[in-house]
Amino acid sequence: MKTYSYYPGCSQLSSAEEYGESALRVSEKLGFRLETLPDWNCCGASSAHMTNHLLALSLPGRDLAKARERGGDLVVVCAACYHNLKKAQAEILEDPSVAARVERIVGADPRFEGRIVHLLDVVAEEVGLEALKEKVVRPLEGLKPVSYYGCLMVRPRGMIENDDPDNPRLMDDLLSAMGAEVKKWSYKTDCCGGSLSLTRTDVVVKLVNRIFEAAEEADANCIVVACPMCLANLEMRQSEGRLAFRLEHDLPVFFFTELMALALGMEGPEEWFAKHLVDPRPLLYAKGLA
Amino acid sequence: MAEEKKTTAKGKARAKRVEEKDKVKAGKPESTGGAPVGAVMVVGGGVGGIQASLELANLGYKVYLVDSSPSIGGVMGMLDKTFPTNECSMCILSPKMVEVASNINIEVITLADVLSVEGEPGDMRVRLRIRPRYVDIDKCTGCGDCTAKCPVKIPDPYNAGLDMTRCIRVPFPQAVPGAAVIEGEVCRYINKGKCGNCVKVCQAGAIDFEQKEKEEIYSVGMVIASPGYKPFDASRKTEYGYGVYDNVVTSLEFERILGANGPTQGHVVRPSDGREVKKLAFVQCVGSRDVTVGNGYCSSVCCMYATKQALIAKEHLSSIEPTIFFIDMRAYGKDFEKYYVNAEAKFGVRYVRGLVSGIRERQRTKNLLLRYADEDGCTREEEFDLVVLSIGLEAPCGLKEGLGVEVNGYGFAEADSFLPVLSSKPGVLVCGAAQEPKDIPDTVTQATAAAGMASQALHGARNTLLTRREHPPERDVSGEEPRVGAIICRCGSNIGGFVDVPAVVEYARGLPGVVFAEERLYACSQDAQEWIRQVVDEHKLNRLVVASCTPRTHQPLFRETLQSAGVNKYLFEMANIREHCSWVHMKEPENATRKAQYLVKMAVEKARRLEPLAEGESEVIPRGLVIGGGVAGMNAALNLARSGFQVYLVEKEGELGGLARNIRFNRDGADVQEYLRGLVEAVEREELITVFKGHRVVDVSGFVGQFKTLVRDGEGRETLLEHGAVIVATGGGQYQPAEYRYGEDGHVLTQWELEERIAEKDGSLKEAKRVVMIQCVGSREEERPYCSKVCCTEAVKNALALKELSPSTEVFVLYRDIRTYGFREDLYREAREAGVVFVRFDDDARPEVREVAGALQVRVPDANLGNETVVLNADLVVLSVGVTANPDNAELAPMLKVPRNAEGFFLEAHMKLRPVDFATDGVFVCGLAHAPKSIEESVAQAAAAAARAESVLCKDRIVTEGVVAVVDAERCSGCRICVELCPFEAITYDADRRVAVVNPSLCKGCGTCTAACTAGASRLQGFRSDQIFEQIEAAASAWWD
Amino acid sequence: MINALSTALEKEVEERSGEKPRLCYQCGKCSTGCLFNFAMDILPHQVMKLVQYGQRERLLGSHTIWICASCETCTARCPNDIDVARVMDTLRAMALEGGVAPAERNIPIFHRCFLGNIQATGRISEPVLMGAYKTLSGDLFSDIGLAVRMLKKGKIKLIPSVVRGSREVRRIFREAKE
Amino acid sequence: MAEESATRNEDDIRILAFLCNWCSYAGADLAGVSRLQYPAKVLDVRVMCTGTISPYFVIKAFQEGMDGVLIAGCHIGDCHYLKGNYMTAKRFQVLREALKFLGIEEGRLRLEWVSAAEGEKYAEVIRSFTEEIEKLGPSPLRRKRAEVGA
Ligand SMILES: Cc1cc2nc3c(=O)[nH]c(=O)nc-3n(C[C@H](O)[C@H](O)[C@H](O)COP(=O)(O)OP(=O)(O)OC[C@H]3O[C@@H](n4cnc5c(N)ncnc54)[C@H](O)[C@@H]3O)c2cc1C
Ligand SMILES: Cc1cc2nc3c(=O)[nH]c(=O)nc-3n(C[C@H](O)[C@H](O)[C@H](O)COP(=O)(O)OP(=O)(O)OC[C@H]3O[C@@H](n4cnc5c(N)ncnc54)[C@H](O)[C@@H]3O)c2cc1C
Ligand code: SF4
Ligand code: SF4
Ligand code: SF4
Ligand code: SF4
Ligand code: SF4
Ligand code: SF4
Ligand code: SF4
Ligand code: SF4
Repeated sequence: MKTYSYYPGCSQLSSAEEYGESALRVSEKLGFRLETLPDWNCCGASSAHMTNHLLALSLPGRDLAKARERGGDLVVVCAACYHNLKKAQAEILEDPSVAARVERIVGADPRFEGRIVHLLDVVAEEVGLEALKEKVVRPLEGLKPVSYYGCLMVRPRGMIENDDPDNPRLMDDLLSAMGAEVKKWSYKTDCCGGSLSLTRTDVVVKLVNRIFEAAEEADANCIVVACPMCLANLEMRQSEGRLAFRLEHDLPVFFFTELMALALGMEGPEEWFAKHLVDPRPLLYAKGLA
Repeated sequence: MAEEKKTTAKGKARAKRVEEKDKVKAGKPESTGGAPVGAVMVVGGGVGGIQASLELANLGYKVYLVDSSPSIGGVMGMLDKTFPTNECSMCILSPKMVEVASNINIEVITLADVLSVEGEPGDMRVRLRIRPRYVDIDKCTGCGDCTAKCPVKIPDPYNAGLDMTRCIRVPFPQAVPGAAVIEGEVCRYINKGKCGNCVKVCQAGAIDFEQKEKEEIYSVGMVIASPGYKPFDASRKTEYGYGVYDNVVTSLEFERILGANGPTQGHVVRPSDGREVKKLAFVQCVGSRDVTVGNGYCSSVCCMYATKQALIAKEHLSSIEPTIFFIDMRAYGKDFEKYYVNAEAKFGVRYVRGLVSGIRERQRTKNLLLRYADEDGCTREEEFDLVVLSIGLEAPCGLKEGLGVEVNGYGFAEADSFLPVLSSKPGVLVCGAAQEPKDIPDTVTQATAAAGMASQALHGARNTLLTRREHPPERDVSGEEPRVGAIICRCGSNIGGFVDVPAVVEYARGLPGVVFAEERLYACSQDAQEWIRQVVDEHKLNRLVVASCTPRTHQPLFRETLQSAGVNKYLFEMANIREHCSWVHMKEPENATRKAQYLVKMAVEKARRLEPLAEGESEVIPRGLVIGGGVAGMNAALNLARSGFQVYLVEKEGELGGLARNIRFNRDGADVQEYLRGLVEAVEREELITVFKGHRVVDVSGFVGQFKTLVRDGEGRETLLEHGAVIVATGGGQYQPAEYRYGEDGHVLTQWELEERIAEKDGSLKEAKRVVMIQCVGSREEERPYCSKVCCTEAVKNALALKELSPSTEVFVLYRDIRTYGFREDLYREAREAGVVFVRFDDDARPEVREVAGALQVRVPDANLGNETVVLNADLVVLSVGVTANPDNAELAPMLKVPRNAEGFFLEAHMKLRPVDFATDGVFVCGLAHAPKSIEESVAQAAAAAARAESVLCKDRIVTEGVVAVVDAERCSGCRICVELCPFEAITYDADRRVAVVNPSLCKGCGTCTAACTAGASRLQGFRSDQIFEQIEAAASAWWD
Repeated sequence: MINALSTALEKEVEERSGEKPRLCYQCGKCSTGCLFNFAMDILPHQVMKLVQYGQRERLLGSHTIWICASCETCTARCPNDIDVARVMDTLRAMALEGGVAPAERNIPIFHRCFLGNIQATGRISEPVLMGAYKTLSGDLFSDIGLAVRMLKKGKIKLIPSVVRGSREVRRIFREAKE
Repeated sequence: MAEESATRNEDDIRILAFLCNWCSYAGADLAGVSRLQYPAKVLDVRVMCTGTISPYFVIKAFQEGMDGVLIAGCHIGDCHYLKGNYMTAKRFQVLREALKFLGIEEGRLRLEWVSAAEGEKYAEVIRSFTEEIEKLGPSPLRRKRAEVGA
């Protein structure tokens, strides 16, 4: 079984436990293994680079050094981690003086030369959409999702390798392959304001609300994400938006891995769904999917 | 088996033909020893290549015009209208294409790529790969029957892929060659051996699946590269959702949407649902001025074409509300600024400064959401029905690989910094957008210049490879009853959209003498000319009336067609139902239709009374006169001399050089003074040039081929010069500022004054801690409502030079728009990189220069900071003063019988297609006399003017118009009034016969004598009184009908 | 009115960020694309301009630098390839270092808590982060309902996960301070 | 005929314009190219130069029932043929006098200088001339013609 180094990210251990779990289990089901990087640390999220650039290189630097030791590619599931690790990697590999500085700070060689890939890409590469289609036992009929990548996964320029940075299609294709009726919309890569969620809730509520309005206009009945921060922020802030902006109803938000597990007929989804702040089960019951 | 045999037999026949052809092509006659080959290959058949080819053929060379696509025409052939005159693009290009097609000295080679170019100027060998067309051009009539039956649909490249055509098709109605082409990759027969429908339906037997790719070598004297440009691929700017959102289109697609011959017949509707567009947005600089896609340069044309498209869209549908999102409005060319200002003030085009960051789509309506900052800096989100991306121009393929010329970092041809048609490779000239993004007039100018430069190298072989065209013998129509054919042109929707064309046709059919009347979509297209010849023949027509556009542009084409049908070309009359009717009565279609009918009636009545006329010939004095010894004038003179002609160069000052004497270095850093010295020296050394310094022109008489010009020096001594052509290069001046304390404070300078100090490495500059430059001084104002074009680049150039001299000097440039078009944008970026600070101010909130405590202080409201005042204490204030017209032009214009525009610059014959000609034959213009422009543009234009003059001087004789006066000896009373009146001294009195006699080569056909002749003996051919009386009667009676 | 211009700030920003705000030609793409612009007092393109004008106090004391959420939309869209977000990062760092009173009170506190959390345990633990933030910001009551819901759903893990090498992480923090 | 609509009536005025090829005809072209709108009551005759325009042309036009005649040429000094327009200007005065004998009001004949660059001016001339003739109404000669039933 092909094995990848895996960087879970902080949320997967707590608020987004269901994401971490489904990611691991779905991978296994699809025939590859994610092996958690030993003793990884937080990538620093936005706070690091927002205030101290060197820190923003060194925190991921330590993780990169570990990945280097392990060799192979590194799989990430959180868009923020993905962004930070990839940016740090690029800067380290590009500028030898930066690499040297980080090496000094971290005390290990951070020049990780393998690929840093998001689980989405791994699924597409390892399994392929056609093969996935065949593995589906419970087509996601009745689900009308819009896919949401958030801002960090596609930035900076050139971050996304084989997809359109402003209209990425991979998640759409994946969901379509599993039988969902994916809706077109233009908000896939809009920022949801996650990093200000606690501090300027007023600002964030407006942004989140925009996203939900757009999803409704697109006739979607759920949003699918590939990032724990996005999910947390979208779930946390949409109810407030609903009050403030008189939206009709809450839209459930899924991790793409949860829906994969569902479509592949695996155990576990029910339990994960129960953890969502916006309970997706009524929708799934209505569509006969749970 | 049988088939195979046929194949080989056919194959052999072709091989033989190729060989024979090769012999002709490898046609450097051995006997002439080292003499150059009198043929030129032009690579790229856009408007640039077409122009160069026509000029070259006219100058006496055989031309091979090569295009990689199946038809010539380039991008201009896809455009609907052209700025800044909004003329129909196809209408002005098509006649040229027709001319190419009918010129036997131009061989069009399509579907061909250049593999290599070798040799020396005068003796070049070009290897071409010619792809199969699968249709025999000589047999195909362009009927289109095959297209109707072809099962394979492909997106129509001519319509920018907006709709579908078939695998076999004629590229577009006006295509040259007007033959079908098969897309080999998708044809069913070629790929699967099935179908062959086209073979079955083609009555002409034109389909030829045997054609194979082949390589051929051509021997020519020079090569002109004009492969144009590639439109930027908009899907690379992913934030705009091109290819994702249905209602985001490129400007080229929108051009087709506007086109009457386009996929929507000119209706401005949305691709998603065919709904009429109301809110229309343009996003500028898509793929230009953008280092992230590798295109740091400005594409030069998109600001203007967006303005044009907005105007045309509004013209099609007045309810449309166009908005243009832009950074700097680059309206720098002749009359562009007025075009832009009018678009905003008079036609309600909304301009919003600032680009939109991205585009979002509303799912239900497919409307598009654009966020922008309004005037108060507040962000707004607005919905639009359609968004047009103003895509930039990218370098074409084949410059480096095939043609072997050096290219710059962007892939455009590297060029000489004083004469940009010279490429890095001797023997290969370059013109048009392939050298730098540019508009049609500049392309045409460069193409003409390139033709002139080619001729300079090859003039020893002029006429050696030329074939002369024989027209069929003229049918004798005297004694025949008039049989008039009337052709009513729709001009796409230009006429057809406002005039009920079928009703006009019907009306024409009822007119006396009319035996044939039909309408055409484009009467001037190549296939229409063929058709006209047919109907003339079929219906034994002996008079032709075309009701279409203005005879000023199209009469020559139709006359030529008539002549080639064996009918005297003066048996032709035009009714102008476009400029004088459909376009000026757009809101009253019924009246327009009626007026069109009356105009047709007038034309028919006149045509019935037309008679065949004979043309005269006159000799050409093979000498040129150039007025003005600036950079433009000297170059023009030198070019003419180097092509072997004697030149008089008249300069009013005691010294040659003109304004360029004030310019020290150009934007490339090249030393202008050194260049100028070299130029003056070359002029003075050149034996064929006679310089008249300190002379002015006091009188000009004569006509093309035979001018007489009187020049006078300061002491009143006069010299009479006789010459065949005139080039006006009288230049311009510098605006004398009275604003911003200029003249009051010694620290306020003009750019020239600063440049001088920079060049002299003036020590005081290093002490200047802060220099503030102010743009648009004296330009873009009420009295001078034009952009001076050179001052933005000049300021940036000098700012950079200052920074180089003393990096610690702070330089601020206060501007309205930075107009560093083309590669000048690189200079602008370099200046920013070097730390020059650019501060934008609004038109109505100008900077102020004050004196505060003995020091200069500039206060400028920064438009990007909501007009917050920025206070700059300055050690030097530098004014970027504009270009003014030469006041002498007023006195020269009437002498030369040429017009000026409102600002006092000379007005060319046609902005797009005849940028260096005047309507008066034999008189040409270049340099600042025409409009503000940089040195290299002046030099290119000078080369173009010289080429045009050469085309007059290289002929032994000039055919004169048939429209001349004749005096009916029977009637002439011998009063001699006409003799006195004729302004051209064309009438003499024959004392023996006691009658007045007209010399047809002197007569210009003004008709002054005819109006004055008391006996009615003098008549102007083609405008005889009886003919005009018929027109008057027709006009009046039409109304009475 | 902008009076005392200086080019010093531009230089400092460039040295620290590697970005050149002076390349900006004020196309406005950064500002029109910024989803947070409604909450900003100085728009991103104006930030570029004011950096050129050397308006240090105005910038370091602005709301903008804190409101900016580092989404990098501006950066992705800038035709001059200026990493606008990075300039924002730099200005924030300069404000922190320069001890300029931040116009946004809570945002810097949040960042401090966040990084403090990592410094302590190597990873983020939401209850620790939230607790610290709420205490320091004094914003005790908002989101209480949310927290309760999250606890109920088992979304908040009360026992934080700790990196074994947390000492290494602390070292990184020390060293990265320069 | 279908297009025989209500807009057409006996009081409609008609104007004949003589335009010189080099300036005014080109100016009219420019008006077209610029899409300037003016009333459709003018039919034009292209002549090479206003100098060609014999007084008979003008008289003939009025005799045939035109209500107004416009002569437009290059500005004085700009004539393609040097002084054709100058001749016209001189001739024009005489012509106007002559027309009075025929009972034609002065205002019905107009002379204008319109250059190739003056599309705007051309349109304006047509607008104002049309207005003026509309005020004057059908020409007396036309009325006379109608009376005799020509
Ligand atoms: C949307 C749009 C609107 C515009 N509107 C205007 C306007 O209103 N007014 C104006 O003045 N300008 C306008 N322009 C600019 C105008 O198109 C150019 O100035 C003009 O077409 C340049 O002519 P060209 O002959 O240099 O190149 P092109 O028109 O590009 O012609 C090049 C020709 O060369 C051929 N070719 C290319 N590569 C090769 C090769 N390697 N070998 C052989 N042949 C080759 C091509 O097939 C083509 O036929 C517009 C441009 C665009 C995109
Ligand atoms: C303020 C200003 C700044 C400029 N800056 C730049 C720049 O930075 N870079 C750049 O590339 N270009 C610049 N230019 C443009 C540049 O000067 C011209 O393109 C170039 O000099 C070519 O001019 P010309 O030969 O057409 O006219 P001129 O240089 O004006 O030459 C005309 C000549 O004709 C003579 N002449 C005039 N009338 C008569 C007459 N009636 N009879 C006989 N002789 C006559 C004059 O004496 C003069 O010698 C600038 C122009 C101006 C006005
Ligand atoms: S190939 Fe034949 S059928 Fe097709 S257009 Fe030519 S002549 Fe007509
Ligand atoms: S043979 Fe090819 S070109 Fe001809 S009709 Fe069939 S598909 Fe079309
Ligand atoms: S500024 Fe230059 S590149 Fe941008 S739209 Fe205008 S002409 Fe095109
Ligand atoms: S009116 Fe007819 S002839 Fe004239 S340009 Fe248009 S299509 Fe050609
Ligand atoms: S400074 Fe000169 S070139 Fe620039 S916009 Fe003004 S007039 Fe035009
Ligand atoms: S038409 Fe008469 S007046 Fe005019 S140039 Fe000819 S002969 Fe002379
Ligand atoms: S990074 Fe900051 S300034 Fe840039 S778009 Fe995002 S929030 Fe706005
Ligand atoms: S996008 Fe870049 S160039 Fe445009 S205003 Fe912003 S920083 Fe300046």
